[in-house]
Amino acid sequence: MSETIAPSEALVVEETQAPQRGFAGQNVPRKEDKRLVQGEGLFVDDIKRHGMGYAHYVRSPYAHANILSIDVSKAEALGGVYGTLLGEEVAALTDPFFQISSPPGAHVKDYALAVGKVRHVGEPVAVVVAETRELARDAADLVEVSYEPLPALTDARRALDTDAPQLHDETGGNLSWSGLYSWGDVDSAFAEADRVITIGELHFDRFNSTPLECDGALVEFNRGTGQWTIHTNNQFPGFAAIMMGPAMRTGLDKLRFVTQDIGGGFGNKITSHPQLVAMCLLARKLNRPINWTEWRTDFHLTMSHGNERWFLDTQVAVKADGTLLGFRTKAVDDAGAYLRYEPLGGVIWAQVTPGCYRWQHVELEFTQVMTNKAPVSPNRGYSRMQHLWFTERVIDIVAHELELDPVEVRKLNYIKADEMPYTTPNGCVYDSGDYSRMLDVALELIGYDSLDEKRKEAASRGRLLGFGIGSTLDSGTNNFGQSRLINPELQFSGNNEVASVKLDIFGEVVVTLGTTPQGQGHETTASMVVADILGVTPDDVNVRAGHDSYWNSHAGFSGTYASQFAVTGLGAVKGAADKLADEIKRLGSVILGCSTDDLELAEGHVRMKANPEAALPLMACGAIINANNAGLPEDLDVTLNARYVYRPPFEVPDVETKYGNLTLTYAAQVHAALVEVDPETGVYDVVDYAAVDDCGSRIHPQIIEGQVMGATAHALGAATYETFAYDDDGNLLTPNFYDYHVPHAMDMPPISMGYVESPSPFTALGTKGMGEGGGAGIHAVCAALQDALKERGRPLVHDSFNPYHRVWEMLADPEASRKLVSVETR
Amino acid sequence: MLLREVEYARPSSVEEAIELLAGHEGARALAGGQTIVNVMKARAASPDVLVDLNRLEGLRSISVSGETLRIGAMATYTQIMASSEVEVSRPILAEVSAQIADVQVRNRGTIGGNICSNDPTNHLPPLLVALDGSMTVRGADGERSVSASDFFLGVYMTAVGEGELLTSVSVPAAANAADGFASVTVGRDGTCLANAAACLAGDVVRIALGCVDAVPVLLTPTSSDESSVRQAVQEADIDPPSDVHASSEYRRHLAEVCAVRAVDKASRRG
Amino acid sequence: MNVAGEKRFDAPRQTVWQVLNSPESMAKTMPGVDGFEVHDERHWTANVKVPLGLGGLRMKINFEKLEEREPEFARLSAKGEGVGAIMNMQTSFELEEAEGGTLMKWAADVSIAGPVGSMGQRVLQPIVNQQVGNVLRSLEQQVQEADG
Amino acid sequence: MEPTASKAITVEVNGTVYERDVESRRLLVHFVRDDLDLTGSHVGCDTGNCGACSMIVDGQLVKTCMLLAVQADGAKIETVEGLAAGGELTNLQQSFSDHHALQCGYCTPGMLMSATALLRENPKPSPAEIRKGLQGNICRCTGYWNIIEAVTAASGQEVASNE
Repeated sequence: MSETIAPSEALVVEETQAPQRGFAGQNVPRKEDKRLVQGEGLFVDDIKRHGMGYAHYVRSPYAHANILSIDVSKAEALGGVYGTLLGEEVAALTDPFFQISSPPGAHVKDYALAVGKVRHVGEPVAVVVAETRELARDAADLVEVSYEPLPALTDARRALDTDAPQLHDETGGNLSWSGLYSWGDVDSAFAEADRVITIGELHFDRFNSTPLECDGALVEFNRGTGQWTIHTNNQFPGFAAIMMGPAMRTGLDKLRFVTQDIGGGFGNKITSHPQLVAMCLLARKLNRPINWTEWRTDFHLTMSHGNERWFLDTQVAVKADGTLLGFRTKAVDDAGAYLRYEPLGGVIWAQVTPGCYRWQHVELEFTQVMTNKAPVSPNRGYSRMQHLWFTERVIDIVAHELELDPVEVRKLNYIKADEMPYTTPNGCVYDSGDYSRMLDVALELIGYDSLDEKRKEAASRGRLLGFGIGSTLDSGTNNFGQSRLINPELQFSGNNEVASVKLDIFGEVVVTLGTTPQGQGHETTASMVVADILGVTPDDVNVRAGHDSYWNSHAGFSGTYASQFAVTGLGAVKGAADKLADEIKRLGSVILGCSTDDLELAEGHVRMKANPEAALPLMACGAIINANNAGLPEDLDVTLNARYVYRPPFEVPDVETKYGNLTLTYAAQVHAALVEVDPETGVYDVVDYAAVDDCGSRIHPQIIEGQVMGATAHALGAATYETFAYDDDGNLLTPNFYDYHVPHAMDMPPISMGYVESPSPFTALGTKGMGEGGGAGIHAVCAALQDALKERGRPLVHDSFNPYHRVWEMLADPEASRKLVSVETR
Repeated sequence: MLLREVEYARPSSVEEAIELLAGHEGARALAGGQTIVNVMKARAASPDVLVDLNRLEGLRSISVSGETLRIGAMATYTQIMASSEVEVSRPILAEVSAQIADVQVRNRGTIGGNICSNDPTNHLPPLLVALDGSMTVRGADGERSVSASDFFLGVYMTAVGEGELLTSVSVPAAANAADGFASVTVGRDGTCLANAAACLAGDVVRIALGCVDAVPVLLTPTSSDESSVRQAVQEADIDPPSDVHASSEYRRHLAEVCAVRAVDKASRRG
Repeated sequence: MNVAGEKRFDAPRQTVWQVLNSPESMAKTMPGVDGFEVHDERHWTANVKVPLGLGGLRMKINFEKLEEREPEFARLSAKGEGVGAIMNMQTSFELEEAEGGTLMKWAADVSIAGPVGSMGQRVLQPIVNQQVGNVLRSLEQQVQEADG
Repeated sequence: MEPTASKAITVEVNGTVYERDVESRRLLVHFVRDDLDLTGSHVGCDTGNCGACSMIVDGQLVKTCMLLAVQADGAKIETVEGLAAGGELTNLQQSFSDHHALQCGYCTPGMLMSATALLRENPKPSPAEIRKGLQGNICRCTGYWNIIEAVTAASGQEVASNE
């Protein structure tokens, strides 16, 4: 194996314009770091309360079984045990969680604990609370559950067979949701085609981002007010609240969500509401604070697996020169045992329907089914990653089968910079970008010119070298109106985020956010934006760490998910800071006796542009309004406490034609990989990697580069090592980091980075949401492997996950995968 | 993460350790703990009593006497990597130890723990079989020596009986021995999918395959040329377990590749 | 996973049958049995501690005789709990008279339910093979004793 | 000595001596986090893979989820809380911030202890040596390169910078 030493130094930044934005655009030191490098962060499991009890779940060893009886008497008899919670109590005390889906998924009955039946290995069937962590587990081991095992359904492709095991009686079958998407004129595209490429089956594997901190909570119940305080690392409290409130038959203001530091989220910490409900019930029942620590194995067994998706009977209409006209495919999506955020994945993919390409005619039949596996939920790149992998795979299979150059096919079909803003066949508007230029930068970074020499050199060492590109999109700031394409009854649309900025009595600038950052440095970037507007420095701006729904700085869609902070979060911060700046000027105009137009905010003062000596320190402004306001004009409406709700411009998409703009911004990734395969074993290494990203104007380049590097590491892990694999009985075979191998320091290839900055015309700061990436690395590796193996019988890379043994199988029997593809010449 | 209740004792002499092991039902030795503690977290196998050997400095010594390199059972991988005795008398042991897991594990994990746990994916069992090592096992009624090829009885099963303690591991000292080790792992320094150790001494060829059976599989092909090594692996007719990382068939193939590569490394060293 | 095999006993079929169908003598063939309870002639429970180098693998195993045709065929199910996973085994044996002795054809299908991971997968097969070996060896002993 | 299910132990953590009764089964990381309330060190896995619980015990870097608290009786333990004496960040801590070697900060305490141990043994490690030295610590945010740069810079060496 080749030992990589260091990342190559190349970093290219090309800007279509480089506006001077004060602190914005600079690598200001992160406010979060000082506490985090000293072990002074406050993560959920660090929170202790007097007399708190430790919860431990009793989990199902079966993938599918009826629960015949549960006996907790031995557990409750054990010294130090405070009490238990069972499914039947949950069913009596709560209502099933609200379902997003239209029928049949709408009929799923999902509770905080299994009621009557378990549907995946690890599903919670009971909770035991005790004085210590160890005792809680001892007691959980004493709970006697008798099961009647049922056959397990583990293959989504079999879910709708008449003889398939049935998960939910209420849904009459395993279908959760299906929909036909058809845009343009697909038949004419095929009529016009010179070539039709048919691909029998492509599979996007099941994995997730496995944040290093698992889920958890410390829940307190206030008997007097009937209010719960939920310290948790849930990353979308707004969503958790609307799931929990109705189920618990309580008002949302009775559910106070508090978060400081979160140890990574990546979407995987959105759907912990069932566990949070269980802890709320226990805190009330046992009248004491309840700690819930989710352990690694628990997380792997139950939490937020990424959507596994099959693409069946794909047909692609192409001109002889490689011009892509359109495609047809049948997507079969495996939602797992319950619908916790699904079936939203059934529409989210449509944000990037054509990928980066200009084809106009698309037909996709989406079928989502339920299986005896862990429930899926958002995972970095949620649902778009699956679809983008599919479109990229299609491009490279087309090039492979028609003997065309993948670079040329991309350049021929990419949406052009001068076509931006570009409206996709389904009405989404790509705001800005230049994919061809990004590709050029990537090719330069990876030394594409010398590819042939590299191949020869590798061959001389008995290695097969392959080159691959992944060009993907990171669509950010959802229009929640897209949920109506799943269920027209839903009353969701648009999006929003809140921030407040106030000037305190001693002139302290205090910012509160509605977001729940998990390492994205919101305290830092928010302080930069505020500093630029108020004419102070980021050090002068105190951004409260974390989230507290009692700060009154959150809205229905508050949280940190779906690549939107740079748009919604900073949009809200800018709005609030502008409001405050305006109030300060209005106060200044009264005190300094001039018009607000004569005033500017600079160096911690509001001052006259013409005569900077005539200035009022912000401290004085704070003091006057808060403590020294006698004699101020009655009509001076100034509180120096500005709250702003940012609302992106969205319409409700058309439910009939499934047409409309689903997201506001489109960050782009064009990544390129070189792999070397050992033909004797199938073992391979990524030996060089180039990542070129465009997320519009960059507020904090270092943070953005960190997000790109992290997303790339996730993609490389998913391409080679990471899988949630199940056996035929529905046992998870990778329940821990021993079997679920994630990249370690020695596994990372050298990565060079490049940037193109195409400011978004649709956002106040020219920024685009980013951070999820589009899983470009998964595709780049797939394409590179296909290229490397070309001379060994031209096997087709048909899975997003290619561990060594799959590569070895492709080498040993290339024909097996060749069977999946055929080309019809018209 | 949360262990079942267990009793703990930290003897200050080997004799005391053996008394504790013999005197308590379900007592097990606690060496580095890098395997057993994790198994206890899973609450799968669980001893009733842990006899902590970590204060028995005598069991950590590494020495060369005449033709023999003797490594105390409690010598850590880190110690073995740094040992001048190992370097001059059987460097392959340091080389392979350096491939095990990570710094933290190498700082705690011991040669004794590695071979007594005998997880099929461990590095040292096949290596010691190939090197024709021998293990010194002590019980209430004295010491006995067990050759590596008789030591391993099954997964997590060795010749160390109830109330007995592995005290040291010996291998022939041979500075320029033609030894080689090859493996295919999940990620760099990750879990072995397959591994093989080879030792060439004159016309004697010893190859031990790991990961393919409950115990290392010893092969003694007539020659070290590739064809006879491959033939030896094929004739061994191994039936490796399948798991999520590799099918039985793939492991069988990798075993052959590793054997050839281990022999190749060995011959280039000799 | 499936394991199967044949074993020859130098004892009459009836003797082998009796041993195989007596919980007590079967108990003696199993490794580390430290408790045994017969509920009726079709159901019995054994508390075993499979001795492994790392410490005992504690399991409570419930046996149920599913089918029998004296003296040539029987089928049992065994369900072991207590290691954070559940071990299910279906085993059957056929006895044939074979020149002066008895030939036993046996088969077992073993599966584990729970978050076993590759540890379970990789380790299960060798452990089962190992334990089957032990059982057959001590079975022979039991048959000899019964045969006097 | 007879085996016991619990034991009174004395440990010195970051210079402070603590005496506590502890169950024999309690892992050192839980003892430090829950009994001593030093919550800087974290738990990220069940299997000794992630390294978030790494501490330096009697001068040696170990994963404290594979060590019983009773085994640490009489030991000198260093945790992340002990690095910045009097709030003054070490070069390494400052370098982690300068090079954006942390995002969520959950792996950071263990990562810092591993890097601290590495630099004590090898003051000028090469990038390859740093990767080997940090192999036992999983980070899911950064992709590692910024961490490798931070350690390189903290050791006073030229960094192949990404800026």
